[in-house]
Parts: sequence; structure tokens; C-alpha cells
Amino acid sequence: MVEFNLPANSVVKEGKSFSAPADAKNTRSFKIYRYDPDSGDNPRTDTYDIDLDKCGPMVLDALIKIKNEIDATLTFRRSCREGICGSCAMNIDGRNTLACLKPIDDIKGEVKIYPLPHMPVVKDLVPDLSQPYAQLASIEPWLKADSPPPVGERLQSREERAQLDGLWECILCFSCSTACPSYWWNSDRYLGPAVLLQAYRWLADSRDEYTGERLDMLEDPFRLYRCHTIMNCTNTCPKGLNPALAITEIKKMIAERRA
Amino acid sequence: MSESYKIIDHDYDVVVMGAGGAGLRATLGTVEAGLKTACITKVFPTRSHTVAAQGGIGASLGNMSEDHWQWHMYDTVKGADWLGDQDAIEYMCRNAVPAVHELEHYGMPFSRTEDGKIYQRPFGGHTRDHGKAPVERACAAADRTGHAMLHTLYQQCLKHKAEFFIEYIALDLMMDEDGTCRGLVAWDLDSGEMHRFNAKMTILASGGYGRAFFSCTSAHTCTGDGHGMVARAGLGLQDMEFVQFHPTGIYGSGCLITEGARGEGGYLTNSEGERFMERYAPTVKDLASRDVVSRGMAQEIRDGRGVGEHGEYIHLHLEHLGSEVLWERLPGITETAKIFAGVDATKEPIPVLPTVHYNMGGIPTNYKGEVLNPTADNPNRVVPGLMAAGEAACVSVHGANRLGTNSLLDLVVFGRACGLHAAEVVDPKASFKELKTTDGQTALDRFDRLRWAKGSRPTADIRLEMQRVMQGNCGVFRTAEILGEGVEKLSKTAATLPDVAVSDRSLIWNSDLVETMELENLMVCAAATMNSAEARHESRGAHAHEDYPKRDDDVWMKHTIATVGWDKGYGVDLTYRPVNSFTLTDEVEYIEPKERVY
Amino acid sequence: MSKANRPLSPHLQVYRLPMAAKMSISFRVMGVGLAIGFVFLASWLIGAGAGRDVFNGYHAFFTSWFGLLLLFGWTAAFYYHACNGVRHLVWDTGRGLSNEGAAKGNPIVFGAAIVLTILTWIIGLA
Amino acid sequence: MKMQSDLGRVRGLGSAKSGSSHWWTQRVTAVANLPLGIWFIVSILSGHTASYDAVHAWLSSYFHSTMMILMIVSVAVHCTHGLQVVIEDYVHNRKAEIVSLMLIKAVAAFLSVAAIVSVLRIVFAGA
Repeated sequence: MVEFNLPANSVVKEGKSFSAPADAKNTRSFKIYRYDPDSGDNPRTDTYDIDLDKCGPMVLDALIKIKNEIDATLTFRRSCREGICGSCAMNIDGRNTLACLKPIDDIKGEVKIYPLPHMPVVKDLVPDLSQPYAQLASIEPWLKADSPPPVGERLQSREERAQLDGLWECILCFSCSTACPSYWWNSDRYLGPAVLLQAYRWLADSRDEYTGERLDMLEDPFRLYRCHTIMNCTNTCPKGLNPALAITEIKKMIAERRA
Repeated sequence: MSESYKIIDHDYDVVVMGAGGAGLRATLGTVEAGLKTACITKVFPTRSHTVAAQGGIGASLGNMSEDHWQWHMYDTVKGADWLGDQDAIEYMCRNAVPAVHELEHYGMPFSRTEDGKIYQRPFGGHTRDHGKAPVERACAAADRTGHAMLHTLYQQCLKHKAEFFIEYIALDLMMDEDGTCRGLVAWDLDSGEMHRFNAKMTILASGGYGRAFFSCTSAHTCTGDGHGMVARAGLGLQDMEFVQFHPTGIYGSGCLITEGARGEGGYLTNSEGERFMERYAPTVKDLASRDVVSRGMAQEIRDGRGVGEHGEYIHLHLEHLGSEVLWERLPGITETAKIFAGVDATKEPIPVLPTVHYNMGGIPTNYKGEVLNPTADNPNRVVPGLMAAGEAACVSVHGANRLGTNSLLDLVVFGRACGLHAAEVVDPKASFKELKTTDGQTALDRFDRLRWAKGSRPTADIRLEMQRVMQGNCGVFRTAEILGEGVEKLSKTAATLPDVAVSDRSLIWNSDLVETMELENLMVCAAATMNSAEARHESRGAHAHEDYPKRDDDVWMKHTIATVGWDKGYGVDLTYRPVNSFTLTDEVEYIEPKERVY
Repeated sequence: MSKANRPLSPHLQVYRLPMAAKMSISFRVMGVGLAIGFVFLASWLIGAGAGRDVFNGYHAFFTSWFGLLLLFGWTAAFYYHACNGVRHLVWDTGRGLSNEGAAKGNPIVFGAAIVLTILTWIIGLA
Repeated sequence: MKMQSDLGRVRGLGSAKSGSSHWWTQRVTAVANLPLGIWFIVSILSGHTASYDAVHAWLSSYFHSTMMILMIVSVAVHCTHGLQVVIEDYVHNRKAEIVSLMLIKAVAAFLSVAAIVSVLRIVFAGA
């Protein structure tokens, strides 16, 4: 059976607490998942009280403040800090999102921060994403066309180009895939919303000439049809994209080509 | 101590450091040419900072109105305030059109015109017919052009089965006694193992160093790692005093609002509601080049006409464009303004401030991408086995000031050039020179020293001090006094580096140690920037020296070469090399310097 | 240190499931309940074909309080499964498949299922 | 310990190039179950199941017996398809998965055929 509980080595223990400076007036607790790969100990949650008057508005600002001022061992991915690189995806306040786009003020009470759900944890908030990356590669996410390209650009009407809107903006943060219960239970065989959205990005591109082959590759009880339209993907996407709709469009394309 | 590290050796024809636009394009080129290539990157490729580029990539396609690459070249030379090497600029502008068509053929989702061609928008400093009026030259994918481009290049690399080493931290170059580059040493964050990449050619595409400053549009990962490695290999950095301030960073967070916003018709106002750029650049107004606009804004703020409670910012107006245009052509920045400034751009102006954005300077190269180690007799001496491209490099096509859209262009054109040149000089059949056990030892020694650093100043402390000095003493306006003080303050800060405290000792994903190593790289860049700026007694492009307000071609028409004594308290030796005053072909003539007005 | 030993990050333990997800899980649970109902339906039919005594045995069971409770459960499950199923069929066409669509649909599905269940039992008991 | 490459594992055995039939059948039977279910509930509410004689009278009708057989088939197919997905989702022991998949199909086949035979007996007994 699928394990709905965490395995023994993954059960989260209560960790240390760090209180805010005495003169802090506007404090907030951040409860953060920690895992130290060297110790062999189980993961724990450490709690840091932060003076919000001396902190930027976003959850990422708080994480950086903690790393800079309280505990330099706190580990997380971050880069652009403006929601375009997809590095700082994590589970904040029970939902997956980008720490750089999540205002602390949006959260009531203690701010709970965990790595993206149901992934192997390398350290603290850093999950191992090699599987979704391999899944992305497996759908061959590049333009496939045999017709020789013209001397200049290929033409594409504005309507055809509009078909790609809502798809090409995906930043591969995998918030959606790791929010999907179906992906939790079957990530070894189900491609997950992020990768399927990418797959549809190429099905929807008027310049691509491999629609049929792409559909063949996707038509599989697990790769595609593990999507049960639970909608967690669309609900959690920090960029406001709609992977659930993209997956439905793929199913429609496959249904349409049946006799 | 360091003998204990587990070391894995690799042989590759080419090793590329960095997987942004330039690194991926170079990797693609060498893989296509049949060279065994390793691309080493500290972040997953699509997380590289190229992803944040917004407005467009410059190319004279002429899809919207008449345009020629010679016009593009003229604008670039003028934008660069004549410090650019015109052979390289010719190469870039000439290759821009095929480069953009190549990206389209790769599948890049450009926005389109009514007749299905690539959409182009006006951008600062890009003009028709040598400065007559703004021209639509920026080929755009909405306002996420860099994102579209980076993903497209990564997809092509996947297609060609390029080998990536993701979340590997490059530590240092391996250099031979004769000055040949033999590859690099990198640390795998995931396993904690050390890797020596023995390579016939090493290509540095490690990006800029915006994070040397307190407020910048750059990602946290823009830490000049390639610059640091080059400096530690004893090589010089070129034109580091030229740091571009983007006029429209969001006040507070520093997040970028693309110049394309002004290209689409946005404009700036001061506290009196005046469109002040009409005074500074009567012809193209808000679409003057970035240094001009940034100086205009800073001047308004200094003269007490800034907006806000303390008069500390400027207003960028987009609301007159209408929400339909904003959501179609500028959806990303409309969203960013909402999130980071709390402003509905369809209704109210956005508070903006000139913010550190781009480093014109970097590792000196020629137009083929070969790294230069100039001497007095041979200003074009090449470092064998080493190339560089992208923001890390200084070709120099951007000279004293880069035009918007020319960075994405630089990445693909010179990334591609690196691939072509590597294919020409690297023989995949030639056997590899064996590594000695001592190769890379200095890199491991440095790693070990920092890993166990038990000083009293946390990395973040020193970094913040350095960033404050750079921000305060190396900003938009510079004076001899401010810069002199900056040199002094910075050297004091650098002197505390041996006292750095690292608290994480792990080999696995030790981001504390990564940041400390990045800090050493940033310090190299900061020292080179501050000292080069202090020495340049003229005003040119982004380097505005109030004590020397004029450009001085007689003395200063030359590239600065800064050699940083990273092991000697970050002292800097400055030498100079001439600007190339010739073009690549006979098809275009050298553009003689003249006064720069917009 | 070994990669094989990496912990699994918390999932159900920490994820705040949105209403649409909770409805999706209950949709499935109701479906399984209805499948069990099918076993009862089929055996009831078999009983009806087998003869009066067998049938009366079934009949007594279904008119007992426990039997009625089961029937009530199946009615509610049927209506919920049917209403949410209709929503899924609409979603399959791509319509209403968005956060706003889900938010609008949630109370409609719930409301319709409750009203139909109560209505059916009012008529049934009348 | 898993030592296969990520890509190797992800590509696995390749695409089954099926799944759309299952998905489509699930939808077709769902659509069919709506009128059939309403017919069934209305029948119960009309007292057709209130006693042995009522049931026999009801199912002796060609219309009602046809509806009943259609419902049995449609519901059985919908059930087995649905349960199959549930099992595939949660049961990851390959043997247990195959056995339970066969089991639900066998049970559904037996019950539905027996129920249909029973309905036919009533139909023909009443004729």
C-alpha cells in the first residue's frame, strides 16, 4: 500500500527555539523544517522569532534574515527574488508557493515552512528534484519540426501564438506537481502537472509537427491519466497558471482523435 | 586536511562554467560540433539570471519599420560612449538578425505582429538613421524575453543531450606553469565530492556581480564567480568601473521594471509631475540610454524634486497605456508592480529608482571569446585554453554603457562565437594531458581554509559592509573624494576577510560556505570596480565623475585592466590597453567619436 | 550521508487541502461506497429471483433501522457522486476548470446533493 | 538502493499507448448512470420495490427489466473502472495489485451476470 504516514526516518521532531531580541515589538514565529544530512538524526522543526519591523515583507526576506543574523546553517534555494527563476518553491502555511512572492502578512500566526511535499530531502528546505527534471526531459520539450525552416522566422499568427499563453510562462518550480496527491502516490510513473503542462505547451504550438507522436507518448494509464482533476495544481501555482486545464486539453486531444 | 576530500577526475574536450544564456549557447555549439562538453552550473539552468531579462533582444529585423544592422551598430557605439571595440560591435550587430531567427527556429515563443512576424518594440538608445528617432528593434516575448530565451536554449541542450553538472560550485581554474588553462575544480553540493574537470578548453559564462552592491536588480546568485577565479589565476579584469544603473528598479525591493515599459509609451515624472527627461534628452526623451536617464533621475532627486515623503524616488507612469495593453505586452511587470510596490500599474504610477543592473566590465576577451592577458607589447595576448562570454566577459561591445536588449544579444552571439572557436581549435581526437596530483590543490586549500574558518565576522556581516561601501561610494555620481574614501573603506572591509566566520562545516549543500566563497569573488569585483573608478579621471557612459565632467578621449580612450591581489589584501594594480579603433570588415567604417547627445 | 537514506518531506501531514481537493477525495470515497452498494443491489436482485422467502429476508434487512441508514447513506452518496460527477464531466470539456470555477462549483455540488437527498427521503417517507 | 538513472526510471517501459479507452468508458457509463439512477430512484419511490409481488410485477415489464439490465451493466463497468483506478493509485505491491484487480473484475462479472439472470427469470416467469 501507499504510505500515508511518513517513514520512520522522516518523522519530524520538535527542534530548537530562538527568541527575538528583547526590544522587538512586532515579532512573528517562523517554524522551519530542518534536516541535517550529516547527523543521521530525524528531521526537526526549529522556531525562530523575528522582528518584522526589521525584515522585508516576503517570507524569503525572513529566511534570509534568519540565515544572515541567527543561524547561518539554515539552507534553502533562492536566486532571483522576484518570482521568475523558480528556486525558492516550498510549502509555506500549508500551501506550495515561492517564498519570494509570499507576503508574511498574508499568513496568520506562526509561519510554518516545509520543503516541497513528498520529496526526498537533501538538506533543510532543499528537496531533490532530479526526478521531475528527468520527467521533463522525457517528454522531449523542444520544437520538433521536419519542414526546413524559412530563411527568416517561421510565421505564426497572433491567434496561434495566443495558444501558448498560460503555458510558456511556467518557471518549473514544481509547486504544482508536489501539491498533487496523485503525484505523491505515483510520482514514479505519473508525469505530474508541471511536466504535463510543458507537454501541452508543445502540443499547442502551431510550429510543432509531432503532435501525434507526442500524444502517443503521453497516452498511458499512469503518465497522463493519473490526473484525477483534484485541482491542487491550479490552486497552488504561484504564477497563476492552470496546469489542470492543460492536462484536460491533452485528454481532449486524445479523445478527439479516437474513432 | 584537504587530502581527505574525495576527488573524481573527468576528461572533457570543453568545460563550460555557467548555464545562463551564454553558457547554454556555448554548450549547445560545442556539443553540436561533436565536442565532449560538460556544463557546470551552480543552479539548475532555467534558474540562471538570464531568466529575469524582460524587454527584448536587439536585432535589426525591420519587422515594424525600416532598420539596418549598421544603424544598430552606430547606436551601440554611441551608447558605449566610444569605449566599445568596434570590431566586436560590428560582429554582434551583424550577427544579431540570424541569431534571433535561430532562436525562433529553436522554438522560442516570441510575441507576433499582425502578419505573423516577430514583434519588436522601441528601447532606450535604439534609433533609426543615426539618432533621428526611436526605432522598434527589441524582439520581444511579452515582457519575459529572457525567460523565453533561457528555457528555449535549455530545451535545445536537452535535445542535443548536453551533459550538465547541476548544483556544482566551481572553485577555481587549473592553470599550467606556462599560463594555459587546464580546466577547473568544482564541488558537488549534492554529494559533497570534489571534481577535477580536465579540459582542452574552458569557457567562463558565470554572469555578472550585481550583488557587490546593496541594491541591485540582479539575482542573489550574481556573485562574479568567474571574475574571482580569473583574478585568482593572476589575470586582469577589464573596465570594471562601468556599472550600469537601470533607471527603473522598484523603490525598496530593487526588482526590475523593464525599459520596454518606456518603449511601449511609459514615462517618468518628478514631484512636480513634470516629464523631466524632456530636458535631459530632447530628441528621444524617456528612451535615452540608461546612463543618461539614471543620471537625470538622480539629478532630479538631488535637486529636491523626488517623489515621496522624503523625495527619494521617481514616478513611472504606465496607467495611460490601458489595462489591455499592459496585460498583453507587459503582464510580468504589471504583476511585479502589484507584488513588490503594492501598486496597480493600470491605475497609478510605480515608484522607481536607478538600481545597479549590469556590469559592462569583466573578463577581457576578443570577439571570438578568447580571454586576453594583455601586456604592454601585446595588448591582445590570448590565454590559451580559456574563453569567456556573457556578462562575465568584457568583449567589449558595451563599452562604458550597455544599451538595453544588447545583453541578450551579447549572450547568444558570443556564446555561439565561443562554440565556433572551440570547434575550430579543439581537436576531439587529441589525447588529454594527464592531470598531476597537485593540479587543483590551491582550489582545495582555499576550500578547506574557508570551510573551517573560525573568525569572528559572519559572512553576511562582511558582505553587508562591502555592499554598503559600494552603494555609497561607487554610485551614479562619483567624485574624487567619494571614490578615494571608497577605496580606503573597501580595503578595510577586505582586510577583515581572513577573520570570516563560517558556521556550517558540512560538505553537503553547505550554503554558508558557498556564500563565503561567493563573498571572496564579490570582493575581487568590488575592489577592481572601486579602484578602476577612482583612477579614471573623466566622465564616460556610466562612469560620471563630477570633478571631471567631460569625456577625455585624448587620455582615457582606453580600457582599464585591473589585477586584483586577492592574496595581498585585495590591492589592485591598474594597467591600460587601447580600444580597438577598427572594424572587422570593410563593409562598415570606424565610427569616429563625437559628442553624445540624445 | 547516503542518498538512499534521505527523509521524505511531509505531505498529508502539512498540506492544507483546498476545498476542491477535499471534495475530490470524498467523491472517491463515495464512489467506493456506491460500489459496495452495487454488491447489495445485485444480491437483492438475485434474492428477488430466488423466491419470496429469500426476498423477504432482504426486505426485512433493508427496512430495519440499519438497512434504512445504509439506504440513506447510499442515496446521499449517489447524489453527491452524481453531482460532482456532472461537474467533472463539465470540467472534462475544459469549462469552469479554474480556481474561480472550482470555487463557484463547490457550493453548487454540495447544495444540490443535500437538497436532492432530503427531497428524495421526504417523498420516500411520505 | 535505487541505482538506475533518473531518466531510465522515468522512461520505464515506455507508454502503454492505452488509457484513453478506460477514461472514455468511465465517462460514457457515468453519463448513462445518470438517467438510469434517476429511473431506479423514481421506481423505488413509486413503490415498485415495496414487496415481492411489486418487484415481480415491476420487472416483468420489458421496459423496466431492460432498464434494470442496462443499469447493472453500466454500473458494474463504471464500478470496476473506478475501483481499478483506486487500486492502481494506492496498491503498490505488484502481486497484490494484479490479484485485487482480477478479484474485483471477477466479483463484478459474477454478480452482474447472476443479477441479470435473475431479472430474466422474473421476466420470463411473468410472461
